Amino acid sequence: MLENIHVALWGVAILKFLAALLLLLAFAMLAQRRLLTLINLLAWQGAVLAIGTGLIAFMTNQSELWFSAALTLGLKALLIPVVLRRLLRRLKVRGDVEAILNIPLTLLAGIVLVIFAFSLSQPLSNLSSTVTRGMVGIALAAVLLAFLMMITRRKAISQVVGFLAMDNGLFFTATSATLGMPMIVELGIALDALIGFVILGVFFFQMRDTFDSMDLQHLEKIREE
Amino acid sequence: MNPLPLNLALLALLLWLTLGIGGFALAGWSRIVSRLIFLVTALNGLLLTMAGFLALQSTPDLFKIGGPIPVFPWSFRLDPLSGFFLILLGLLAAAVSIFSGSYFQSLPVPALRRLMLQYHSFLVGMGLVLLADNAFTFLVAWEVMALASYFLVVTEHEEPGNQRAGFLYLLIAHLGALAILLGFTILAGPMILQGGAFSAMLHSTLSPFWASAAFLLTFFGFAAKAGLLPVHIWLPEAHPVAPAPVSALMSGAMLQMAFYGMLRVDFLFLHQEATWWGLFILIIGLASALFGVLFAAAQTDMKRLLAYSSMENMGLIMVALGLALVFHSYGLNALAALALMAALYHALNHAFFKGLLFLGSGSVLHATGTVSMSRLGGLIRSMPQTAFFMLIGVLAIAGLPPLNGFVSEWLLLQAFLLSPALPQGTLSAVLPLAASGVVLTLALSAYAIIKFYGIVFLGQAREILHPHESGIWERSAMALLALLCVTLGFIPGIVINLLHPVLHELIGQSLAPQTGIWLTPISAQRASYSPLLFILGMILALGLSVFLVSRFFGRPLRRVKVWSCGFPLHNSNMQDSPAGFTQPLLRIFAPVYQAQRAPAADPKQWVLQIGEPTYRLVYRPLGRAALWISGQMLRLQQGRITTYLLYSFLTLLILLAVWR
Amino acid sequence: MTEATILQIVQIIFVLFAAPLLSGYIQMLRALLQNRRPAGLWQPYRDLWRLFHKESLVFTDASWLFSFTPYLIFAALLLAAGIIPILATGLPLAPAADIIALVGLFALARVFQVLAAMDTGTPFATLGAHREMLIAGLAEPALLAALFTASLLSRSTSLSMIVIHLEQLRFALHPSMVFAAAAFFMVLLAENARIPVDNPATHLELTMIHEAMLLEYSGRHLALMEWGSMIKLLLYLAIGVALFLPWGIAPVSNVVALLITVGILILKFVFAGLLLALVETLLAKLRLFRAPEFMATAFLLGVIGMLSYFMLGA
Amino acid sequence: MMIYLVLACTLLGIPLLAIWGSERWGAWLFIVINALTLLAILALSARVLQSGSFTAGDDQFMVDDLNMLLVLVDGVVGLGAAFYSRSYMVHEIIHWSLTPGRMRLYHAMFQTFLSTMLLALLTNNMGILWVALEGATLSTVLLVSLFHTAEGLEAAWKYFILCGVGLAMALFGTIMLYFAAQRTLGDGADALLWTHLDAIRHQLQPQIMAIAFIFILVGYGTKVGLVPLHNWLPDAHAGGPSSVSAVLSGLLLNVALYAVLRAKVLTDGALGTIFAGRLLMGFGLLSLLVASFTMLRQRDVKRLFAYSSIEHMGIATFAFGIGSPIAIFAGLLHMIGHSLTKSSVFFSVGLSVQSVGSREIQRIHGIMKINPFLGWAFMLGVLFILGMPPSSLFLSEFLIIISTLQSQPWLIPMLLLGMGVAFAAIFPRLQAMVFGSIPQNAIRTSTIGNIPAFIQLTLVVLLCVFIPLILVQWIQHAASLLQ
Repeated sequence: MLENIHVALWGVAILKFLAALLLLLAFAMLAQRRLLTLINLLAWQGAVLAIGTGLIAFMTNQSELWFSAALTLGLKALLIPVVLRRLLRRLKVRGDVEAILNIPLTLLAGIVLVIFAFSLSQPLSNLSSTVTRGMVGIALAAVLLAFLMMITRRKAISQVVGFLAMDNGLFFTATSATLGMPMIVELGIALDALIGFVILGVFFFQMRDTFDSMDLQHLEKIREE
Repeated sequence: MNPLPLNLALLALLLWLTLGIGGFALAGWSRIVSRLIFLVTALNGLLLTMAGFLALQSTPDLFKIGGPIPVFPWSFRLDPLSGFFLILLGLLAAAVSIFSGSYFQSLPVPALRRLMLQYHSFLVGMGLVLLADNAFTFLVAWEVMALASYFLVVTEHEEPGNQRAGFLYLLIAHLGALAILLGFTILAGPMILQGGAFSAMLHSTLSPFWASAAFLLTFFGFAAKAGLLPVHIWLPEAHPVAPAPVSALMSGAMLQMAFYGMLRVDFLFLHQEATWWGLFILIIGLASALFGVLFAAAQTDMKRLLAYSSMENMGLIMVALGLALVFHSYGLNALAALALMAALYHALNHAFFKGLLFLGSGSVLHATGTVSMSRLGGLIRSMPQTAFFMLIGVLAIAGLPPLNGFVSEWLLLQAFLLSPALPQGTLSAVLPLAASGVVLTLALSAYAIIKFYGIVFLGQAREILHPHESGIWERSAMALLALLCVTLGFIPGIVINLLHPVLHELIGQSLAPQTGIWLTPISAQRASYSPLLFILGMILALGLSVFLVSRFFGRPLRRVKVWSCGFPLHNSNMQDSPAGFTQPLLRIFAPVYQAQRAPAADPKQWVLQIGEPTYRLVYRPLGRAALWISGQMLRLQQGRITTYLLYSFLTLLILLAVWR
Repeated sequence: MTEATILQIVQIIFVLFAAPLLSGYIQMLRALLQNRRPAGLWQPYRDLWRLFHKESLVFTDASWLFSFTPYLIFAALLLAAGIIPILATGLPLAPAADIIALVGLFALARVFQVLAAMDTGTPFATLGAHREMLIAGLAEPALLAALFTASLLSRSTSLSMIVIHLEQLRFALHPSMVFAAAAFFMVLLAENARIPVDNPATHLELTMIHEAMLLEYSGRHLALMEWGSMIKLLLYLAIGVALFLPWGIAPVSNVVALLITVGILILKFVFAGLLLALVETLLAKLRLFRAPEFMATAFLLGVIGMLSYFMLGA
Repeated sequence: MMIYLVLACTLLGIPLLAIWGSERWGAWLFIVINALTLLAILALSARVLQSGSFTAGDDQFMVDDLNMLLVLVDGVVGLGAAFYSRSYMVHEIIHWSLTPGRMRLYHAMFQTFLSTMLLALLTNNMGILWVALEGATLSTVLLVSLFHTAEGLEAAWKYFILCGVGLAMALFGTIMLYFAAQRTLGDGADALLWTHLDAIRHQLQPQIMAIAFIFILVGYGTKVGLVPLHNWLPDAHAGGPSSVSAVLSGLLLNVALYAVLRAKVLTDGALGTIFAGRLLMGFGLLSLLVASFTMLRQRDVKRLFAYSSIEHMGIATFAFGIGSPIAIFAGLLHMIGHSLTKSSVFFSVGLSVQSVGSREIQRIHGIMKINPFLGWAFMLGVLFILGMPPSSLFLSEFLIIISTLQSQPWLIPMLLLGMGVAFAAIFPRLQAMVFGSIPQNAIRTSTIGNIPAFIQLTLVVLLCVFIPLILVQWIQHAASLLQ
């Protein structure tokens, strides 16, 4: 599927580097306490994602991937982070994120997850002859790390950030691991992400009206006893 | 192949259904309509009986119509066995419907509407159970029967007690149905996918293990309906709260549906029995009989008492069935036939006298507005005819000659006395003990039923309730049932000859044909009983003594105030209260009853509370266990979204890890 | 056949008129044993005669059951008298009912007596009623256990057949029958309201069972009742005799044999009466709630009888 | 062509309702739209019945017996819900003082949900399927929080986050699927078309397919409400309006399960083992047991029936896990019967709650007296849910039990335990609610609102007493697609 290897050689190198970067950012988010920084990191992830997509577009010269790269850049790297910062200010959310699990333990769990992801994706990457060997593992690791972050955070916004980070991981898988999903699908995914984000915004304001706080424990009332 | 009986039966059922719908539609118009409909229903019952009689003679015929899935047909068949129970159902339904006509006329229209529909669908359900020829049809009919009777039980649904009764009833019925379904599935094997035609289950050759599994499952399922220990609890709850005619049908006919199922499965489907099955049924039956009769004697509510006595009678039938199975498993078919005849005969008897008694208590309820025995008394003076018919029922159920109850009792004891023929030594030695257990049951049942009659109809009225004699329709219904009891008592030979085809179908052999007025199941030397001669001698002696005494010493009677050892003051509270009548039993069998005294509303009084031991021993612990588990389950849903996320996270990781 | 029928009637009449004599005899024996002056053999006849001539009172709102019962009881016992082989086996009425039906017949009489008692609605009558039902309820299994032993032994439940069969193997001692006899005797005491279960002579309210039910009766009704209970006693003795001392009961045959039979029979009754009187003198009345234990013992004996039949084959 | 017609009907409804949804005749518009949709669906199914399955829009859309069946159910329940929502919302608008804007939102989102359901069923592209399901989630989130109550908000939030994460997993699975298919089907859109995947399912990479299936199962399983992924379900059902709960139970769960089944077919083809079946059986049984035991202590009527939905989805999943033809047939029948019955139950529940003014089971009693129609609709609906004949659930449970007894008899006790406990949990509560005396200040709700329930229940009865042969073959063929 990849005929011009000479392009691939350095291309793949950069791609792998980007993947590593993505993973690193995921870890950083896991370790991060302050919400604003968290959002910045999210933005960086978006940027990395966009670059990766663009790179693949360049390598495999699939023209529509350019489009999706631009979309990613606009949506994930710029729009969403900006709006999130705005929200933070508008809703006057305290800067700190209190984690359920303390940071070192979380990081430890994260490392275990990464190892697990790699071991899981080992046979797959052996199977696939494409440049993308190993990408699946990193993508999976990123997704799982985001998941872990959602589990360990107490603030609604930080959960949303985790959710978006997971989305990034998925997107990375979609683009770099499989060298681009069908266009409609990507469009659909992007669309959903957008709507979802809008709805989130609506939510936040509703939440503030009802509880005037963004803390999750207001959302832990419904239970069986 | 004679298509007539089956078509007749199906026609009758169809007619019942239409009557139900018609009743639903027309109930509003006027009492007459519903009355008329009930009369037609009764006649229709006779039609069904006729179909049953024809079925006893003719070879069975098959009838299929396309079911929900083409491979799942609704299929019906009418063989002598079904025929016998159709006769039972038809006759009882006829009498009960005559009764219902006037019993329900005071019902408000909407209630009557619903009742017409439910009553008739109940009858139809029972009929279909008897006609069903594959597992699917059978189970649907079975559930319809359960549902309809459930709705009838909760007719007066204001009282929470009734709801509890209804719930217990439907729950146990449902579990029973599931068990039956499993049993049929095992029996039919792959054929179940074609709806499990009964013909496919005939003489099914299963491995001993699976055969026993099928036996136990089906037995549990049917026992749940028959009200045997320990799944009987619904029975004393449901019978009292249902309207009297319904209780009559449930007790008289519906319980027998379970017996029918057992007969079909144990004799026709499970061809090669293990001996312990018979013993198992026998022991359960005996236990239920003793338990039932003891608690019947302790009740103070007429219908509860009758309900427990139904349990006792089912127990006796089970004893006979078990004995028959034991004999059958040793190939002693002649003896099996005798025991089975006893069972069938008792089923028939029970349908009639228990129906009679329930109808009677319905009349009492109408006349006095209560069925609590501690408020009744001396009704024989205000409703003499009802009292007379009830007396016949009472004598019959007490198993006294020359009425029908005695015949089945006699046959059963004869069967027991034949147990030495068994090759297995200890078994043949132990069985007579069971016989004396049966005798004890019968004696105690006499105790219970005498209490029933004596307290309610004899003595002084315990409260002023201004009772009145029941209506002509009600009385004629009771008369019909009483007549049936007497007939079954007087001409057992003829009845037994009629039932031969059933025995032939079940065990390929029957009793020797009975000749004339004599009832000699085995041989004249062995044992003989002639109710006709008996009653003749009785009447002769009676007439003679009356004649002579009045001829020679016939001074007119003088009416005086009751003497009672010359006590100056004497009021109705000085006679036995229903609880007092049972007091000796309560004392002797105290461990069984676990009776507790509780202060009554009136500080001068105590009430005696007698609980169901099975609740304490079986059901409460079960319920507690279930609630505990559910308490643990609820912890899953403890509200924190992060925890929920953790669940799915862990699920994912575990699945991935396991797959690797 | 006609001969048999005549014999049948003779037997019934014999029972009818010998019954008071028997109870008179037993009362006399008891009196002598308790060194009182006996009222004489014929006293029961006089009592009955007097009662028959008294007018009988019926309480105001008595139902038909009340005045019907005495006749029914009497009739039932007459029928029983016709069925049990006393003078001879194979009488025409005999096959009409076997031992089970016979027990049923007695039960019928008892049930009506109880119902009549409850009809009065007086405390004592109802008290007697449920006590009676209790005793009977516990006695019946014991009785049938005893009878079953006999019928297992002779492979029949028809009394005549049992008697014939047992007579053939006369003097062959059956351990099972010994137990059965003991059980039967205890039941006999209970069913006929004798000490230790009940005391026919007493009118002490707290202890009486059978008598309590008769309290409201008077005149001819009472006479019938009393006579009935005498007949019942005789019948029970007759059954016992037939089962456990069977020899000497002739099959229907000529008059000579009959006379011999009667002779032997009277001897047996004399002996049985003596036994009864002795027991009643030596034992004391039990408390009501001891009665169940008494019955249980009887039942146990009967059961042991059956078991020993199975174990020893005899 | 027909497919476009169906999609057009339902999709065009969205803007219309978004504009006029708050008018007095908005509710009628809603009904009309769905009636038209149902007509289109009927036409489509007629077409399918005569000419078998076909695809359209260069294979982007596909109809075969399986999804046609579910589309049909969707149409019926959708119309029922639309009709019901008219008489139901009348009261709610007053009770919650809903603004016109909110009503527009309600109708628009409801319609969106219904159309995403149809899209999810009709599309041939596993990616679009995912997109549609995500869309369904998003639209219902706003419906759940329609009343702006704290409870509704929390429920919606949980629903959003849990299902969002779940769907993310599903997306990962879908990508894996693409990844597996890519190497045989090459790049581009074709690699996610189910028909193509199905054609080459034996050549898919087993290892990748296994991982893909796990992710898809966990993902869509969250929406099916399989324990332990189910926690959002009772909250969401309780939080929103009953009309929404009805379609959540009746449609969403079915469609999610449908997605899982499509994936299962591919996985089975690739692995050739009972790997997927095992998983389904395990999840099904677990859901059945946990749900039925949880119901034993339930106090809230809507949560009660939400759990019962979990239980029934568990039963159906279990049946598909068994995988014998009869079991799959039963599973499909169970899905259909459940969505018809359970939605009608939620209709009745909603009206009952309105007339009594509380969701607490203790507070609800005497429905039979307040409004006999409602009472009987409720009674029958719940009895049918409990698998009493003549409901098709009886038939399907009958078949499931017998097929279980033939393939894995040792699971029977668990299955029966679950069913028995569920009965013991629901039935007494039903009695207490339907029977008894009328509570204070109870209001008599509209009788017309019960019509859909009765119609659907009639269909359910027909599905047990007499399924037309053509339908049987239809279901059988649909089942054969899942072999």
